[in-house]
Amino acid sequence: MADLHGLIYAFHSSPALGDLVMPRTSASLPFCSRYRLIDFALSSMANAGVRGVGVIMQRDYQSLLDHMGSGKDWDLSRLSGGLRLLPPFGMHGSSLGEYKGGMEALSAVRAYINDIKQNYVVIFRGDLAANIDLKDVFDAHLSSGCQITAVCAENACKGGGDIRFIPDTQGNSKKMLFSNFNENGALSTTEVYVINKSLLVNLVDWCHSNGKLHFHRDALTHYLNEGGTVGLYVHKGYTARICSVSDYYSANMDMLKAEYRNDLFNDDNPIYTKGRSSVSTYYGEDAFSRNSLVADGCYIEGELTNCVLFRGVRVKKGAKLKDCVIMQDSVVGENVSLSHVIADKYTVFSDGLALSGSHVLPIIVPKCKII
Amino acid sequence: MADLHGLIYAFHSSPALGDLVMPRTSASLPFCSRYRLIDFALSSMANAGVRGVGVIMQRDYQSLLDHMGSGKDWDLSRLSGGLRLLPPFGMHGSSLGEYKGGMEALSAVRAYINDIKQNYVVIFRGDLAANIDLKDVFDAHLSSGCQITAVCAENACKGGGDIRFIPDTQGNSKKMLFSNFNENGALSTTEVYVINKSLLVNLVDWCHSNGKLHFHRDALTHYLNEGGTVGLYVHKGYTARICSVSDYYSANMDMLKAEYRNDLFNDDNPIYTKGRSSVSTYYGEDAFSRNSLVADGCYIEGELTNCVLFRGVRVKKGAKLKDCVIMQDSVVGENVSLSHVIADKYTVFSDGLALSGSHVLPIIVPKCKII
Amino acid sequence: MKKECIAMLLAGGQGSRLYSLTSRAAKPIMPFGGKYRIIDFPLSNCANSGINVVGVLTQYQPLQLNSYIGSGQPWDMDISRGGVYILPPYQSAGSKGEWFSGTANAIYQNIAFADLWEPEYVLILSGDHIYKMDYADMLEQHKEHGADCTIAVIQVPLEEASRFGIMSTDEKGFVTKFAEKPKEPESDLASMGIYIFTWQKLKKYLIEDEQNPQSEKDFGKNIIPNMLNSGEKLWAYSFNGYWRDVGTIDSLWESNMDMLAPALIDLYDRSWPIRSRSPIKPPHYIGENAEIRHSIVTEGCDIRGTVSNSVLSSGVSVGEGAVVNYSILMPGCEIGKNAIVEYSIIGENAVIGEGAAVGSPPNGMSDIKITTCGPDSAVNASARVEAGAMIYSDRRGK
Amino acid sequence: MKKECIAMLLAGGQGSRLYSLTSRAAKPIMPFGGKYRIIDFPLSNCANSGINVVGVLTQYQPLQLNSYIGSGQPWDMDISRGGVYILPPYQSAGSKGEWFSGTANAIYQNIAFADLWEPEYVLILSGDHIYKMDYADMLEQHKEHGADCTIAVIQVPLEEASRFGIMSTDEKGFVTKFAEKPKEPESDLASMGIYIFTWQKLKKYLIEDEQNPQSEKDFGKNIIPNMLNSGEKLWAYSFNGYWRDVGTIDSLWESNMDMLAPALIDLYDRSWPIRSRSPIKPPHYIGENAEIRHSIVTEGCDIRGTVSNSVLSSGVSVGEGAVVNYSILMPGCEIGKNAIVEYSIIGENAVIGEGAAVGSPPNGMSDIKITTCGPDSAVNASARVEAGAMIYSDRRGK
Repeated sequence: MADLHGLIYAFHSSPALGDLVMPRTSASLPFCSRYRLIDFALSSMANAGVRGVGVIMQRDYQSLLDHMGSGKDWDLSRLSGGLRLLPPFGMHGSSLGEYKGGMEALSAVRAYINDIKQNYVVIFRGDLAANIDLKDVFDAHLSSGCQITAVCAENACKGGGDIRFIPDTQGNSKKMLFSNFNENGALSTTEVYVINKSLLVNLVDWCHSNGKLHFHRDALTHYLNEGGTVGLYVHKGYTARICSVSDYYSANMDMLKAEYRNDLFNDDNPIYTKGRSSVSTYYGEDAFSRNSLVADGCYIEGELTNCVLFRGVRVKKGAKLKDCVIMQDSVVGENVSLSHVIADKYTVFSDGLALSGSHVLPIIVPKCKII
Repeated sequence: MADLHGLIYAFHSSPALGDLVMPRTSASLPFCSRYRLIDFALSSMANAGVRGVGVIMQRDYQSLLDHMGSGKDWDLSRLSGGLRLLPPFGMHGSSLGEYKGGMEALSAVRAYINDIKQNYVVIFRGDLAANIDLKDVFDAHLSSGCQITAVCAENACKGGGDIRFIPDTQGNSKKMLFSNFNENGALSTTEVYVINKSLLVNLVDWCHSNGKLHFHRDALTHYLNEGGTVGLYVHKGYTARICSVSDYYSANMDMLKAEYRNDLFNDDNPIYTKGRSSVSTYYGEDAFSRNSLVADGCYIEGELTNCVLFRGVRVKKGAKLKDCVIMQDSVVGENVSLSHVIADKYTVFSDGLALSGSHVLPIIVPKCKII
Repeated sequence: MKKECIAMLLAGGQGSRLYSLTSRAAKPIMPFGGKYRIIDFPLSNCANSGINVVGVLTQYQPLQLNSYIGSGQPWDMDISRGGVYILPPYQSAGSKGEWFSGTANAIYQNIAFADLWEPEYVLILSGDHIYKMDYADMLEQHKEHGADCTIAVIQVPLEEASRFGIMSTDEKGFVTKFAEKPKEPESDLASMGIYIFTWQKLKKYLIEDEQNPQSEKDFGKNIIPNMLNSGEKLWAYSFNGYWRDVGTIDSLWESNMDMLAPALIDLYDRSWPIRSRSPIKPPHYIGENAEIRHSIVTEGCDIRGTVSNSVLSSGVSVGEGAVVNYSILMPGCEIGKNAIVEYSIIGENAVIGEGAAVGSPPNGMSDIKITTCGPDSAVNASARVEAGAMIYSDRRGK
Repeated sequence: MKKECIAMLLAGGQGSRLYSLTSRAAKPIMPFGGKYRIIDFPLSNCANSGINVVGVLTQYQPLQLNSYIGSGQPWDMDISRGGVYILPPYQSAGSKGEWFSGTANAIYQNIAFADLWEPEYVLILSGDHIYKMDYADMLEQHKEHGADCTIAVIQVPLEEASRFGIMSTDEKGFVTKFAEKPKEPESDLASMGIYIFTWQKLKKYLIEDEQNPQSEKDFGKNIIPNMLNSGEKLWAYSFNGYWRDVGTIDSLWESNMDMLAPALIDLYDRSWPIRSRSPIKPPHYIGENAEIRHSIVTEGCDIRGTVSNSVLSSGVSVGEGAVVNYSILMPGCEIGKNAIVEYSIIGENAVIGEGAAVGSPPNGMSDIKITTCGPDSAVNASARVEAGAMIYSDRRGK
């Protein structure tokens, strides 16, 4: 049981994700055959012994509610602490639109933050696909003596922002960069932070009383200006932030590589997700499958090459799928030919249909569409 | 498993409940030492074998979320169906204020209603304290052949509205009264209804397209005007609707009478509530208690007469409480004297304080107040 | 807490005819059909039939069974007024405790458990059958015909009838005669080992049977014949669907192969889900050079070789160049590169070394010899395991 | 799934020195202190100490224990990587099964369970002690002193020392001598029956002890002396808080009475909650003419008479005019109108008829004779039950 409390930003729907976030937030995007993006934040926290987690939500969170339930699948259904869903309270009429920045979101749940019993807080973006050893990060935070530690990615976080820190000789930082102008040795932040609770409360209050809304631009800048130091922790594993269709597509395709897949999904720090009872996948007499990831409950009579299939997908005879991501319970009819297609849940492709996108511009078929 | 789906109105905070509904909705009001009002709706449904329940919420629902969790305490945490919390979806900006009527609330969750697999729906107010045998109501509904059945109270529902039905010779009704003008044999409705799903969908759509917001005034009137018949079921047990401070106070005091208490809380149809692990209640050497209801976890060294105490209340030496309702974890200091007081959660009464209200106007001490 | 009907599931035996495969855990939690354990079938049938009290009687290596069933959540049975209860043998005041000595004795020793629920009817199930059945329908018939006992029956080929308990019925459908494994069967109606009893009646016969020192305390050999001789009403409930006993190596292999023919038993039917407890595994991966055809594959598998006509449980790996054909690979087993596995059952976490050859195809379908490797067993690289051989667990110390 | 330390709780015995009170269920689930069962104390201590794997070894009437523990949810142990496991005796391949024949044998038979968690340390607990202890602190000392075994000890009055296992220690605190119930105790340090062992070490001694046909397979009589004789390092962990063994009628009564003195053991302390599974009951009601003083009362009680110096579990009713004094009323028992119950323990669901008199006050405090009525027992109206009598369960058929 770590002296660490979790907060997850799950209110954001990145506009560049288009139709994929029409029925949901980025954090509840289905990923890699059977997960949702938020599973990475929840599992990283659970694996580090974090027992209390608040999930900051705002709108369109029905799919998140359904996915997380009581938190039992992450062992976060506890008698004290556990998983708490944090819709905006006491904000009657003040902010109807989406939170404009991290600090606005934190301000909206100020009362919750105040009641946190742990002395440290880890903040995690719900749209980050990374299996981060937060126990190790926390140890580094404690030994650095800094009041805040940034988890940086060794290579720039795929699909990530440009915010970087320039390390000093101790490996800490007093300088943050917003542009991607090249500066030697600067480290990209994954925007996962461990922060002393007292500092967090101070920053929330300072931003609130100064009308500041953003975490980096306002709060962190203020902290650094006041002479603060940011500890830097380098996460070496696979890291992808999912902000656009292209991020989403390439991260799914990355999972076809054993190296990346084994890094995200390993037995020592498993990624948990909501259980769904289903049958195994059946491959028919004429099925053919190459370099593909397939969840349980599929029924495959056609051909798959470089595909990611979610649960309960049916691929009928003669269908040929190449470089596709097909979400839960979709049906691909006979002799359908698809390449570079992302199909959302419950999509139906009628017999004989042919669709072909490109790696740069995959075709998105919205949820429940029958085409 | 009944072919019956539950819907609970839990969005309402009755203004006449004043400070009691400041931090919560009426449905989450603590009642009778260890319950919340919504426990009656949830338990009545669970006891009738209802396996899917939607709870319509709007604002200030954090205390409801905490209370219900995954629904496990009512055996409503199920793999399919189970408890679903229904905040307003897809209503961006359309209605910031509280729903103005039942039909507006139902319209807001129209998509959910559409997906209900059962052919019948029971609608239950979250602020009703009544243990209703919904299995019996459902049987009556099926045998009457009516498309909607109203559960009426034998005596006018305490604290209830004035809406009544005039029964015909078959015991059904084609006439609804809105005034409390005396009409022989008219039966007050508890506003619990069993309704065919198809009719419900029709009424929701009709109201939506005609801009009508209210269940009785608009939907039921329309149904009756079109020649519809309402089945009437008479519930004989204790029934109280909690719409005002006076309703709330007198319903708690009613629980001191074995007759009412045994009617609401019986082993055949138990009322379930959220579990809280606590120690037994301790009565000290000089404690004195008469005609009182006390939950677990209290520590009583003073005197109680005609009181309802919630969990974890501490009554110190020399304190004298008469005709009081004291909610969870409040502390009554030494030699405090209270009569006709309703103390919300975590209230602290300092040593020696004296407060005296009256039966008609009990004094309310808001949550977390130290006086 | 009153329940109209509760189920008692006999999960007691080791399943010794499965030899090495059950050396570490009881038969009911034997992996089956990729995703499942055998006990998932009766448990899911109960849940789907609205029966939510199930007592599981066991005395053989209960630890894994216990962990597998847990709170009953995967079968939607983690409810406060019911659930799945593991019932081991126990001691009571003035008794040193007794192991279950027969199917009827097992129920006899748990009369107190059943009485807790004040049931009118008790459904007796066993943990080694694969089938989908609506017990609610069977109960309806039991009540409708005022039976004291209802026995589910299925038609079997007459030439196989002598392996079963065989029933003769009158024109209405009441049982007139019952013969356990008759040499010359008079009918082709076989008992499926699924009974509904009116509880008070069963209790009486159980108590009487205990007094008889000659009795084997068995439902088929004692209780049913006694009831029939005493003139009780026994109804035969006809079942037409898929039903297999998986008590032997051959039947276990065959019924797994049946799962490759969805026409026999539809596991994809969402109106009658067979539920199971799933381990936490990523999706399965089919490699660049893999081939997979007419097979069942489960999450966590990593397939680099050629797999056909086979059933793969979760977490199985098949190396490059390996060939798996007509085989059953249980959870976590590893098939090394270029190994060949044919007509075999490979137990949990077993390891087949690179280039090894396990089993071989039959000369004609009547001569199939199934090769088995027990859980945690190991076959050395390049070794050859003959068709029909049986490798016991020997690799790991646990 | 690796865990640094797991707990094994010995809940095996009937608790025969509690006579009629344990005729229906094992001692660990004996109601205690109003809201609790005895086993709530070690389970809550485990949860509060961060130990989340607990094996409960039992072979006596496990059904109620099983239902009580359920998924472990009330103690926050319904987690997927850990939890509370009931461990009954079982059969395994080639073994007909064996009942636990001693405390050490019970652990021996469950070595496989412990090994599942690859623990470095194993905490051995028993199910009949009332106390609050931070096992994490004890484990810290075990590690700090590089001990092979750490035994929790408490000072007892020297005149009572011969009832306990008595330890002598050197100046550092290592155990130099251990005597089980010595006639002439050399020290006042008594073993509390709570041990932490380095698992590999314990395993070795358990396996050796099994080979010895003379051994009673007991921790106090065999394992601890053997380790001491072999020169292993045994550390004595000193405990100063409240600790009572509730293995006899007298000690059960006394320790319940202790709960009326919150200075002895603070159950209202929210930093170390003792959790329990609560039945679904409305608040307790104190009637118009009731009197209640210096007592513990639980939800579901209905008190119309006079109650003092007593401990009432949930769902107890006390009729008008009845007097209850210095007594323990277990869940669901009914005290009829005008009955008098003094210095008694009334078992679950027992019924004391109107005007009956059960027990009586002692002549001086040294002469207390506790009267007991077993679960489901009945005392007729106006009957007189003498001080020290023991009424067995005879009322109901179940």
